[in-house]
Amino acid sequence: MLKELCRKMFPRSLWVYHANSGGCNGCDIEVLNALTPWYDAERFGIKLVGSPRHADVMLCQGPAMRATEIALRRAYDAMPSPKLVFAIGSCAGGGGIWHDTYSVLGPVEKVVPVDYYIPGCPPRPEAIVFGVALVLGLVEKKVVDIHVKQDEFPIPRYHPEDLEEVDGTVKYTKSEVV
Amino acid sequence: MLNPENAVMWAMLVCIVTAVIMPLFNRSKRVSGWLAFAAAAISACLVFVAAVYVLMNGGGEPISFLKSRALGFALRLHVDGLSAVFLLLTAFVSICSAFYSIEYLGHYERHGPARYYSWLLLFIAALYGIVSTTDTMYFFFIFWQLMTVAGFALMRYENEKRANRRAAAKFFWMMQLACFVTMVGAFLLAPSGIVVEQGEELMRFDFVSLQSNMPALFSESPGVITAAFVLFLIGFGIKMGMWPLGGIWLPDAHPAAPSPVSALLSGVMIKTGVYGVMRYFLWLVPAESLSDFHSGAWGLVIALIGTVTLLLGTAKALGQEQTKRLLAYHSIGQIGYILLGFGICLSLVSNPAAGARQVALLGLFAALFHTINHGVFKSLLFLNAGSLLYVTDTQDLNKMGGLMRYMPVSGVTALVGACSISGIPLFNGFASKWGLYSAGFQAAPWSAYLPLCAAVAVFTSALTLASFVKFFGASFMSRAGRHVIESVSEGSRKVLDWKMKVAQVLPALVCVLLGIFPVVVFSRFHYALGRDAQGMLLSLTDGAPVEGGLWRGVEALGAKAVFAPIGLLVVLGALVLFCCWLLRAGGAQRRPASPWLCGYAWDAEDFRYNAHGYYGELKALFKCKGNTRLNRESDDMYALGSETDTAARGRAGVVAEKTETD
Amino acid sequence: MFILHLLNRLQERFGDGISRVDMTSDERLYLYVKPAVLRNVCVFLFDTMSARYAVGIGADDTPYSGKYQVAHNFAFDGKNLFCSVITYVDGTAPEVDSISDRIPAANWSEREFYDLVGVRAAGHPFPKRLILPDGWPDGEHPLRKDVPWNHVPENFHSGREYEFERLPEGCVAVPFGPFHPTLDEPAHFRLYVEGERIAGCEYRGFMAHRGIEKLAESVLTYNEIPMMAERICGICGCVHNVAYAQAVEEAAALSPTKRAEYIRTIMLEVERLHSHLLWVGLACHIAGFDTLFMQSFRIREPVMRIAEKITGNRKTYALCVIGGVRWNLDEDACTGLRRVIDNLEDEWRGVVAAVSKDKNIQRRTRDVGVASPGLVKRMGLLGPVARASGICIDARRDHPYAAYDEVEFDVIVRESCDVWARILVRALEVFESIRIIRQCLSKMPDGPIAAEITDELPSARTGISSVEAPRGEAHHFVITGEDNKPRRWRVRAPTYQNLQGIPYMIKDQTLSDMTLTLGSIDPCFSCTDRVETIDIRSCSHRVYSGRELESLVRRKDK
Amino acid sequence: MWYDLLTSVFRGLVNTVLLLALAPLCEGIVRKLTARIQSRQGPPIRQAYYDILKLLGKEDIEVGESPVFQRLAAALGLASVLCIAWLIPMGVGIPFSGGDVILLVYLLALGAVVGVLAGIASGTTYSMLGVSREVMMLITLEPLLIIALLVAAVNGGSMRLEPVFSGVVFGDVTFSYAGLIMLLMVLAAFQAYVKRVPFDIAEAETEIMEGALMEYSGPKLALFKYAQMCRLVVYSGVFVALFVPWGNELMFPLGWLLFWLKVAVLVVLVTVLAASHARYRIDQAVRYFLVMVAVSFGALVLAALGY
Amino acid sequence: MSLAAKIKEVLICLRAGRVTLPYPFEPATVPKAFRGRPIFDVERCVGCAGCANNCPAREILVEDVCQEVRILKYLGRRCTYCGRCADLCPENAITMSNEFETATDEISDVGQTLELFMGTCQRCGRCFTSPTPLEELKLKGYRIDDLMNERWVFRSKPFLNEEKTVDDIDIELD
Repeated sequence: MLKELCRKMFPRSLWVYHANSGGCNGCDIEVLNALTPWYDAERFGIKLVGSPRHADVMLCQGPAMRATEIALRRAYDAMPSPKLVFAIGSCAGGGGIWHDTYSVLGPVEKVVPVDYYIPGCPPRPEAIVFGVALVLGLVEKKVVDIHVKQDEFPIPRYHPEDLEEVDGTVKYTKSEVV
Repeated sequence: MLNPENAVMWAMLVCIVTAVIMPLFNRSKRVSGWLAFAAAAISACLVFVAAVYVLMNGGGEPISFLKSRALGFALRLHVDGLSAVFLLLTAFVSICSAFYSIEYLGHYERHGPARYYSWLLLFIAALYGIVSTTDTMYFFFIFWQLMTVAGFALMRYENEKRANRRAAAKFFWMMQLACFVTMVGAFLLAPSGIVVEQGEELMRFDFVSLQSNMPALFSESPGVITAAFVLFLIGFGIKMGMWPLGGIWLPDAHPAAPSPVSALLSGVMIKTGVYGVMRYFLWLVPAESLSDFHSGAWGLVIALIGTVTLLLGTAKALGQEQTKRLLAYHSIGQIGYILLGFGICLSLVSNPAAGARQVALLGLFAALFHTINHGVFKSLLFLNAGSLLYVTDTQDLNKMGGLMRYMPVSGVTALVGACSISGIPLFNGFASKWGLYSAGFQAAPWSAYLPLCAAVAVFTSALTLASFVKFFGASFMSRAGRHVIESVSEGSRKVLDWKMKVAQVLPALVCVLLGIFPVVVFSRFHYALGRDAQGMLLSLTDGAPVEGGLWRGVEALGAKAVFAPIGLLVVLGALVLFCCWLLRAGGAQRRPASPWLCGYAWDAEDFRYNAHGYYGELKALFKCKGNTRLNRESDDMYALGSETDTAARGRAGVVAEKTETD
Repeated sequence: MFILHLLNRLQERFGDGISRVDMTSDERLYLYVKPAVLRNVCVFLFDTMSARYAVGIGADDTPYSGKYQVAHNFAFDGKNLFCSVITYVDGTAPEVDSISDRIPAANWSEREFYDLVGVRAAGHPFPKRLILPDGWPDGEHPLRKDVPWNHVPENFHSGREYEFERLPEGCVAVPFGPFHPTLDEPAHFRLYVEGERIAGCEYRGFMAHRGIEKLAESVLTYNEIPMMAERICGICGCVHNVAYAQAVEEAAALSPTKRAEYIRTIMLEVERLHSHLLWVGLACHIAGFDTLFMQSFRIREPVMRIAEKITGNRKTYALCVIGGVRWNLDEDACTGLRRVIDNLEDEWRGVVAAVSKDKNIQRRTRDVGVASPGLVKRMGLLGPVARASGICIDARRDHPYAAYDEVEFDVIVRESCDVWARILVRALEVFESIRIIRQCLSKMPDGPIAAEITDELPSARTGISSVEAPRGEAHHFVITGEDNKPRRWRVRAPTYQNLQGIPYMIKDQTLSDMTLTLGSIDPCFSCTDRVETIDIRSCSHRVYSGRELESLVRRKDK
Repeated sequence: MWYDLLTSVFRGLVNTVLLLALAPLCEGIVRKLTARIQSRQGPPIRQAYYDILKLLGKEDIEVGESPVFQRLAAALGLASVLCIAWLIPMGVGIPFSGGDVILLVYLLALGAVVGVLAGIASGTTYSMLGVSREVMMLITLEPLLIIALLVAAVNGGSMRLEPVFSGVVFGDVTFSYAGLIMLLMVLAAFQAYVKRVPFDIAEAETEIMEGALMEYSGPKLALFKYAQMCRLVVYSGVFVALFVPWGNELMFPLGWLLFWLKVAVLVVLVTVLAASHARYRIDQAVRYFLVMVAVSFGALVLAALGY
Repeated sequence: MSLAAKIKEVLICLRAGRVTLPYPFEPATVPKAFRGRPIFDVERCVGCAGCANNCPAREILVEDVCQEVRILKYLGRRCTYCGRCADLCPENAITMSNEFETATDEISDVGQTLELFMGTCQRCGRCFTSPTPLEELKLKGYRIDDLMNERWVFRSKPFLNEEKTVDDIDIELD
């Protein structure tokens, strides 16, 4: 019985550990912002902890760097399961502008398994709160992979009969409808 | 008939005889070890029987051996309650120590066993003798010198090390001074003119004759008596490590001797000083001259000296980074507690209020109980330190760590020892400190400074705790460093023998038992001391300061202070069981892992927090910064094998490097 | 004029050693010297002329001149002059004389250009790896021109260990970082600790080195780089954004429109506001005073909101393009901004009044992390750290840019050199920022927000730009190149210098003070660790005159 | 005799269960109130229960050379605090009469010591730093509390807990200044006893990552945290019983409610102080407390002299 | 006096009251200018790849399946939301929406893939032109990205000049 109860309490008390493996600090500060009065993620039982041993959630910010790869993996290993990993921002989610440079390994998923992504550069604190709410099941996820296909070419093919001379210059009359 | 005095005499004889024949077995460490143990065990059994007999039935009359009327002395032995307590302690520690030595000595490759065991047995015999003789001059001198010379030889056992030789020499000369001072004191009390003839066997310097001289002396020249007692205090003070003189030799002597001897030195030998002070101050002064003695003033002085001793000794210990040296400073500190308890007793002994006399008696009991306790747990701790030295070949706490995994028996027993000395409830140290504090604080109506002294003692108790957190934490807990890993790796690993383990488990058991059943001890004290009361003690026997039963625990001073260890044990045990259930209730998996070092740490050795780092701010406040370099150098001199000497020299050449990045 | 006076002195002293001198304006002096005198010239500037060391730059110029280029930049703060001492060295193992023993501030710069470009500073007192990851093989220099931006050597070994100095006797090493709650970013301090007292430390940082400079010189274009530049740092991004744009503009001799300059000024000050408030909050957090941390974040939030309203994002404003800015400041935004700063001023005044009397905080911060004026000068410390030590330097006043020469403000200086002084300086600078924003809002001219650029930018020009970030002066050095991208862009964030002073500031302090001291310089490791891009073209002997350049730029409003 | 024993056990169980049940609530109040002071909404008031339960179910990572010892330490840490609930009158009289003030203080210290040893056992540099700080605090705090209790003991002439916890600290017959001094001293050090800012130096999150507890996770951490929450209640209880015991002897629900009300007031006070201070440095704290220890030595002499 | 300062601080805190926003239980407001997730309008896109060429994060990838069809893939995962693509799109086919609630457990959710017809421009003048010379194509010539691995493939000018082919990519130039 107690076992079941303990398991259920997990999402209600997420202690987060933020691991910036080489980002610019922007996401860090927004995470802090999400904990401060206006957004107050502590409403959901979220607390920032200093040691990975106490953490339930690792917030990854910044890309996985060659210099911090091992450290990041160690931090992940140091966390007791069950554990979640959030990739916050473009760097953690996709490697950022520098995803392919010599000292960057890429998105953090190359080093640790990521459970949730919060895109943004940096994400607004609301976006982070949204991500948390997503984990807690308070909201539904709002994005889905989009594949679209053009049925026809958006610009009508060039037809000489649509040309028109105005004030000495030739204009393509259909341009306005675009 | 085997009366207590005879038993003690036989015990001494067994020891001395075995010591004499010991060189015959010099070739085999095993044989000589077992032989010495047998001798120590037989003598200890004899003494044990004697002491228990006295504690249960009270002491008898003194018995004289080796009478010599021509020379005017006789070896008069007398085992009364006080002697019995010290004899019991000596017997117990000597058994453990001798048993431990059998295996431990195998470690010294260059030194033969005979030199060790002979002196060890003589040392034990001297200890038996000095607490049971009634002679204050000749046999006092003989036993004292026997003890000194034997101790001196044992400290010099590893005579190739300069530090040992120096420590031994210091010990020797300080003991000579103490002996001289004490004997002068005794001489002052027995001026040749006023020997009182009470019978043909009475000797001039016998205890009883000195006592009977006292009333006359008080009326004639009280100054002489004051001088004599000052000299006694100084002499025995030096022996027990009392501030300010004891600190000179004691911290050097304990680490120098082989560990089982350190246990004896600290556990028993310095207690002879306590014995002396108690015996001379309380037993010598006859009850009728109580009003002349100014016992209140003496009590004040002793209590204050005790307070200073305990504070300074413990504060100094805080800065130590070597196992045995740290323990040695704690010996000074704990002696302070004993002195404080005795001081409380002395300062209230002449108080007419019944309550005050009860408090005084409680102080005495606490001091005596603490003497026993200290003997047990400190010898235990020295044996633990010996095991550490045996396995890791060093006394430097900075190099140890994580040894709980490799030597669990020593670890657990050391924890028991540490808990005892820092006074954790349910261990014996708490019981005696509890008595001491109760006495100190309840003395408030008659003396405002005694509660203050007791409060300082409480504060010091916290310091003790801190110091043992360091001792135990840095050696057994913490993380295993490179040195430890090398020491315990296959091939070079020295495994603790069962004999060494038993020798550690035994005192640990006693620590726990005494902690849970302090009431037995208190009731025995009351019985035995009351029955053989002499001198000032006679005025204290109006009521038991401590009562109680096994279940009710101990209730001191008419139930003004209570402590029920068994009840506590039940409650705490039940709660611990509940908490253990809670630990498992969530169904959590367990997984071992290596420490979290912020993710980027390649060489874990450098990140191992060492003993040097503990309590930096506190040490700075107390201005007792241990000299690191000095400590380390001397450590290597105390290491068992001398191979490390070269390593030490190599390390001494290392200078502090530039530490900044740029 | 000072610049001529300086030139005369240099000519007198070094004569033939100086091969060429470019004076692009009264405020910039490019001194091309022979390698043999480089050290002496630098020492002369630093010691005799009391210049402030700004940054050292190494560049691979081999595709153009076949040589490697090394530059040391100096600033004359009272005289509004930047002097760049440039030299060319050749050979397979290029070497210059180290100046770090005389100018300690150059320590990291010299280590950096060995790591990245492979120009060794001979005689460097501490020639250890600084920038590249531990696993990077020796002898590979990513900023060389023949190395692609995404090239990782095959013998890269991620498990390779960095060799630290030996532990001092009696000390324990405390690992501080890369993941430590006080550090928001990865950097490793190996503290040598005796009890709690810090006996020394070794820094192994640059874990957030992302290859930004390499990326800029090989992949991105002029107008993409500002977006990347502001991601050098998440807090003072706009500073780098503006500094980069200004450096390119200076190199290309085109000037942004007046309105754009005002908008830049306003946004820079908005950023300073939020950064200072953030810093006060974080410092309190480090000291365990969470309430003030929360309150300063509460007070700060409207600033973030207004920034979002103006630029579309709370911190990454994506403000500049070359020649102007992207977002106009409409009437609505101006009123909003006014309201925000009015409220902020009120609230902050209350907070400062309360905190400045608070003995509790002072006890923790007074006489902690002391940086003596001598240290400031020696290590080239910047910004509030310098100003809290009584050194009055502020790039906004000393090297005016954007619209700073048209507004009035005070430079806040304190003398006590400790963390408390830094708190005060930052707290009071908030009011100055508010003052500047007010003036800008009232003085802002109308007009286009970006200059029109009709042609590609000229190549092989150099530009220096210095912008006062909340943490100190951010220094950008640009050499323009072909294909719409710079040839070399060197960023020196303020933390780069300030961090070098940390080992001296924390010596003999306790661990608790260390976190506070480290916090007090407001370290921004990502700034410091930005990716280097070096691209120097050495054969650009031709210098465009201002007039020539002007023809390249056609202003939209003309 | 059997009746006495049963009453004791019953009272003890009531106290223990109440302590276990209410300690997280107090923590919840602290967090909620802190949040309100910080202009935040804050976590739900039952958050601490969630935290404990979650931790109980998490993986238990064992770092160090002596895992068995560490498990025992976690259990003993909580048990020793719970045991104190048997020694102080939490509205229903003192359950366990087999102890006096000395035992009480030593038991209070035992909880801290166990935590300290657990910290050492994990062996990380940071936990050792935390341990070092923790012990330094302990050294100075333990005497302070015991002197406060002993002033009462000296005033009342008995070290038993019943007389000590009857307001005798302010004097039996005449008013005692020593009691007043000790009230101020203990109040000034109270934050340190319950390990809150500004004296939470031993577990400074931003410096040494919770110090001794840094390596602990899962159920062990839960127990340590639980013990910490209980400590807040227990120390408040000791304070209330010693310095403001009036009303405790009222009829059952009244005296009992009054006691918990007083504890709640103290918790609020602790929270406000914690929320409005920055953490001190360890040397500052130690110096501060040593001065206080010296003053309380003086107070003890005053008490002994009858003032 | 420190006590006065403390009281003042507490007053400041209390005066502010509770400021916590009710989000996510009530929707959050976003300023008009907010640069949220870019939305690609497939109806308008002419496939000029101007966005792809000016994306600092190089995360808008293009692949020409054949001469007529181009796949334009916006990954979303490393987007910096700078809005340069929207600035530069000649057809205004990209808008920076105000969506910020993009948290997901599957990173591919934030991507958008457009399959486009490529018309042959016949002097229509409606192709992508850059506003200033600085935005000109940095890649003069051709570019094929590795969509599978989300890799931006840089083919420099010299490569095209020398008309070399690279082993791993077959470029079909008509």
